Amino acid sequence: MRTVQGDASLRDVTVIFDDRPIIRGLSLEITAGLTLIRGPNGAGKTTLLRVIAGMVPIAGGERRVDGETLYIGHRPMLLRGLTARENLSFYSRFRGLQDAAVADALRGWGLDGKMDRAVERLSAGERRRAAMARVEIERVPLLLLDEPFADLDEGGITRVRDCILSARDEGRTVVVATHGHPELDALAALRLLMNEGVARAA
Amino acid sequence: MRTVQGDASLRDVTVIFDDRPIIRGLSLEITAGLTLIRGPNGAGKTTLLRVIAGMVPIAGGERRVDGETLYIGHRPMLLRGLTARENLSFYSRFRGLQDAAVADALRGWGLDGKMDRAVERLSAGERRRAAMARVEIERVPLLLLDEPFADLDEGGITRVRDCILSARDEGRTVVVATHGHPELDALAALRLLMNEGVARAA
Amino acid sequence: MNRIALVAARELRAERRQPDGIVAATTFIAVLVLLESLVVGPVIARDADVAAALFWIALAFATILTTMRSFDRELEDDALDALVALPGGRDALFGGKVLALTAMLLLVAAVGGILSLVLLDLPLALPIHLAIVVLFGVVALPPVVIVDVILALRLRARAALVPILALPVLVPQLVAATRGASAALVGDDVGALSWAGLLFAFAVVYAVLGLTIVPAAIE
Amino acid sequence: MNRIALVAARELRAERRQPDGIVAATTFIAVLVLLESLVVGPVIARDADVAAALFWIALAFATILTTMRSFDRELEDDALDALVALPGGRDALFGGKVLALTAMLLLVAAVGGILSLVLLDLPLALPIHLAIVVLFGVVALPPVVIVDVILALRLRARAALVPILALPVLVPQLVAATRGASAALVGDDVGALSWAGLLFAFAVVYAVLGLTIVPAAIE
Amino acid sequence: MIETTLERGVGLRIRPWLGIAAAASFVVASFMALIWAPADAVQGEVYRIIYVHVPSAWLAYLAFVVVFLASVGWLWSRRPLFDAIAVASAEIGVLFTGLALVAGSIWAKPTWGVWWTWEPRLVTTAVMFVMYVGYLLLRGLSTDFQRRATRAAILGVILVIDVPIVHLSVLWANSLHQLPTVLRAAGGPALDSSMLLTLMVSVAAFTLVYAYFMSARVAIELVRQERLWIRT
Ligand code: HEM
Ligand SMILES: Nc1ncnc2c1ncn2[C@@H]1O[C@H](COP(=O)(O)OP(=O)(O)OP(=O)(O)O)[C@@H](O)[C@H]1O
Ligand SMILES: Nc1ncnc2c1ncn2[C@@H]1O[C@H](COP(=O)(O)OP(=O)(O)OP(=O)(O)O)[C@@H](O)[C@H]1O
Ligand SMILES: [Mg+2]
Ligand SMILES: [Mg+2]
Repeated sequence: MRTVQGDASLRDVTVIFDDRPIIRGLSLEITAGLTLIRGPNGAGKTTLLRVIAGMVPIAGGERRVDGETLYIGHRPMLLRGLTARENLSFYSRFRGLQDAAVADALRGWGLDGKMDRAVERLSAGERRRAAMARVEIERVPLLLLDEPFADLDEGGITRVRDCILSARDEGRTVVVATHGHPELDALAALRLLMNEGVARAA
Repeated sequence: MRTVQGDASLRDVTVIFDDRPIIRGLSLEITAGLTLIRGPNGAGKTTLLRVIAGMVPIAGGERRVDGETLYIGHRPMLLRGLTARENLSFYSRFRGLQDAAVADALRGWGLDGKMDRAVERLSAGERRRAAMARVEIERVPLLLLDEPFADLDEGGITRVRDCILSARDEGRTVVVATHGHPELDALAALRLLMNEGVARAA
Repeated sequence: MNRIALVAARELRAERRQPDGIVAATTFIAVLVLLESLVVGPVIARDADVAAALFWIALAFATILTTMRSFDRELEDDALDALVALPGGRDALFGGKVLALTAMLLLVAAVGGILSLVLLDLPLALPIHLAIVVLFGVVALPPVVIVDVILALRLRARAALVPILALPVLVPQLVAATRGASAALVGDDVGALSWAGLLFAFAVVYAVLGLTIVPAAIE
Repeated sequence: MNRIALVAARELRAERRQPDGIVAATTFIAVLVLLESLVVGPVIARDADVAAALFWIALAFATILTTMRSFDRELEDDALDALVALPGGRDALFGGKVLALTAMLLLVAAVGGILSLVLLDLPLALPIHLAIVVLFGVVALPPVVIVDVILALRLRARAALVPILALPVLVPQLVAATRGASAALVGDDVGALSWAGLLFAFAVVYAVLGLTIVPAAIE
Repeated sequence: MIETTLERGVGLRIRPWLGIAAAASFVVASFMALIWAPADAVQGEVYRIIYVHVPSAWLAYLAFVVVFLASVGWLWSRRPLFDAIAVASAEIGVLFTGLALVAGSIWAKPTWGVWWTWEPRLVTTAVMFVMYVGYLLLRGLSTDFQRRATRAAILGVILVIDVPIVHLSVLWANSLHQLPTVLRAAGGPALDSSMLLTLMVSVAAFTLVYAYFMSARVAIELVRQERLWIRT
């Protein structure tokens, strides 16, 4: 076991859904830089990210996270009925930031002219772009991204990659779970291979 | 304009959402084999597939489709509360088929031991697998697949590709909208590039 | 016909797994009866007219709640789209939902009715007649409500629209059902049967209308 | 505090865009009052006790409906998860929802109350007292219901569980509110004020309980 | 888990003795209630139901207060033992509430002429019953341990408010039901002394039964928890 002090650490964490163990005695130190989580469907990647984000009650073990986290899941996590701009303003003001940066960031993600439309009236990729813009607006030290490339076109994928890499270069901690994008492997400080709720470094 | 009689054809179709044209005077002939729809986020790919499936009221133009269609969208389209097996049995019995093939197909898609769990308790990739199993069970002549590779691991992606290609080889018509997977380009009979609601062959 | 049965079976199965609609509706009625007798005072609540009226109002709301719940479940993950895109899916949808919801509501009405009778200690002169009135009264509710839910599908504020659309249309039925039930309670057999006949006519008219014109409205 | 205000503002904005909860609740009450006077007969319905009781029952159900709707909207696309994952999100959630829903229900109660007064042609001896009773009666409703909705969050059959959990807890409040309102209607000023005081006490107790222990239950 | 095993071991050692004590006191209480205590001056023999009715109502109170304390314990420390105590006590409390309701109804028929009537004490008791049935439903519908325990604990804390309400309900408004005769604020119990003694013995017997049920039910729950823990 490494003793490096990380931004987030799990010690012997177990998660049980429906009396079935989904994460089994998992220990993990995550430090600044890029951490990649890989593994087949149903391995427990999403559950692991949610554990780190503190969104799943853990049945055993310990979780320690320093600083604020931003988790973006399979779904866009935007409130229907509100526009993309309103959703993001809310998040940034909730973190005590100004919401001046919101419109610019959304424009940067290609939502010019669409940011004042209710999010359920955007296309799947547009919704994902709006969600990803949070990374630039909320600027938290620990990013947890679940399949961030989904639904995006070529340009969107490049933008997400750049966004991940620049967050890493700023010294933030980025944890990404994704199936594709082998080009990230070389850039990752830590690669975890999950299977049936157990993770090993790869 | 080609005059080949296709399985599906659109003539000068226009779709309007919220007083904004989403598809603009689009004409299209789709024949047996693989048709690929490409284009940036928000181009109208999903809307086009839904038009062909007859799920969107068209503001102008004509739509003609021979035979049954199967549309699988961004979302899995499985009823929550029911298990994967129950959902798929319903669909196949509704089409007048036996539901004997359901369990085998689900097993083939890697859902052994999970097919009797309510679909909302599956992982994203497992849900996608359950949805894609419909292609093998319902065996309709016209398949409309929107981003069928999403959320899937390596094995799942290969399986979807094989599934698309074998459907094509059986003479079924397969229309796929996807951002990635350039290897499909060479295999497609028709490649459409959409942008802002207009399509052109590429 | 077979397809309608399939849709109905699917609905009932989903409901059995997550008995949202049916349990909520039953609780709704039971609590309404309880609170009613508690706050209104047993003397007034025990009046056959009042008891019957409250029962049917509660049942109308229960129908609306259960139907909206049923369609909300379909809208999650776009399951309704898959059904509509099936060949014959549009046509089977209305019939299947009517069948399933009627079955569920009959159960709710039976439980709610027995609760009202017992808790309010109502006189019951003509049990068979009452059963017939309740049967036809219940059968007459779902077609109207389902049509309205389908018309308001996916609209913003649909939760608001459905009661506004449905309740005015239901008023004649509710009045007929109330009159019929209280006639059965107090022993007026001719009255009870003629109101039941009227309710049956309502049910047939709305069901036929629904089966013919609704498929066009579904997307 | 500021965060609570942000959550409340977001809720009210979403509600203004898709006025599901508020319009549904208002319709619900209005229709109930209408049907009530229609089927129950105006003479009984005009009785201060009966009218007050029905008003509060309707308002309790309206609270349950609106709250469930509010959380259902949050559950779509996992928006609630995003809120809960924010620093301080869990703590702000309860307070923000209470504020927003109270504001909405005050509107609903005002409309419903005025409708009841006008349509049922009720005597109104002490308008200010009535307003105070309604104010505190409404303020006492959301904390309880929101706690129960949070406890049942994401469970199967939550639509069934919430009324079962909430209504028994609400009974004392509903009785107090009914007594208070009918006291104000018939002109018993001491009665009205003491019931209002009791309602206020309920509101404070539940709000404090909610703010302290509920955050633990949100996931 | 060492802790759990320890708790279970202690439970195992005491439980047989509890069982014996409960059974013995029950025999004594039955004798006193049915034979030794005199008939009531006004009601005659029917009144003897009091020896079931009142203890079960009081034990229900006790059970729900225990649920409350265990719930606070869970929220405070997250020790699974507290959750086990909470379920056990809630189930037994529902049982006793049901018993008090049934015994009350049986008593009501000859004395008031009806099985049930709308009256504060009766209604609040029924409401208490429904509340804790709801508590058990919530537990039954939750599928994983941590969430279930936390949610149930919060409900357990809130619902206890109804206990004083049931107790005080007779003082509100015109009540048909007996006003407090034993647990009175002013002065001692207003009851014949041999009746009072019999009542106290029945209460003691019911308490031992409660304790016995608790130890058995908690043990079952701990085994269940342990099995779940081992499988992880
Ligand atoms: C279904 C009907 C009834 C219910 C639900 C009911 C409920 C209760 C409850 C909850 C208590 C405990 C009160 C406390 O100490 O806080 C109680 C006590 C008592 N009940 Fe009943 N009761 C019912 C019928 C009756 C009847 C018919 C009688 C006799 C006429 C009766 C006589 C008593 C007496 C004497 C006590 C003891 C009061 C005291 O010493 O504080 N109950 N009942
Ligand atoms: N709500 C739930 N209840 C019960 N089991 C669940 C639930 N959600 C997920 N699971 C199960 O937990 C396991 C891990 O799920 P998870 O979503 O973490 O997988 P994943 O690695 O993210 O998969 P994917 O690549 O498909 O997104 C799967 O076997 C899944 O079936
Ligand atoms: N319900 C709706 N109401 C109004 N506009 C909509 C609605 N759904 C989509 N749009 C708009 O229609 C356009 C086309 O959307 P569509 O979903 O067809 O795009 P797409 O090509 O599938 O995009 P993606 O690659 O992101 O999935 C987009 O600009 C989108 O904002
Ligand atoms: Mg996942
Ligand atoms: Mg799309």
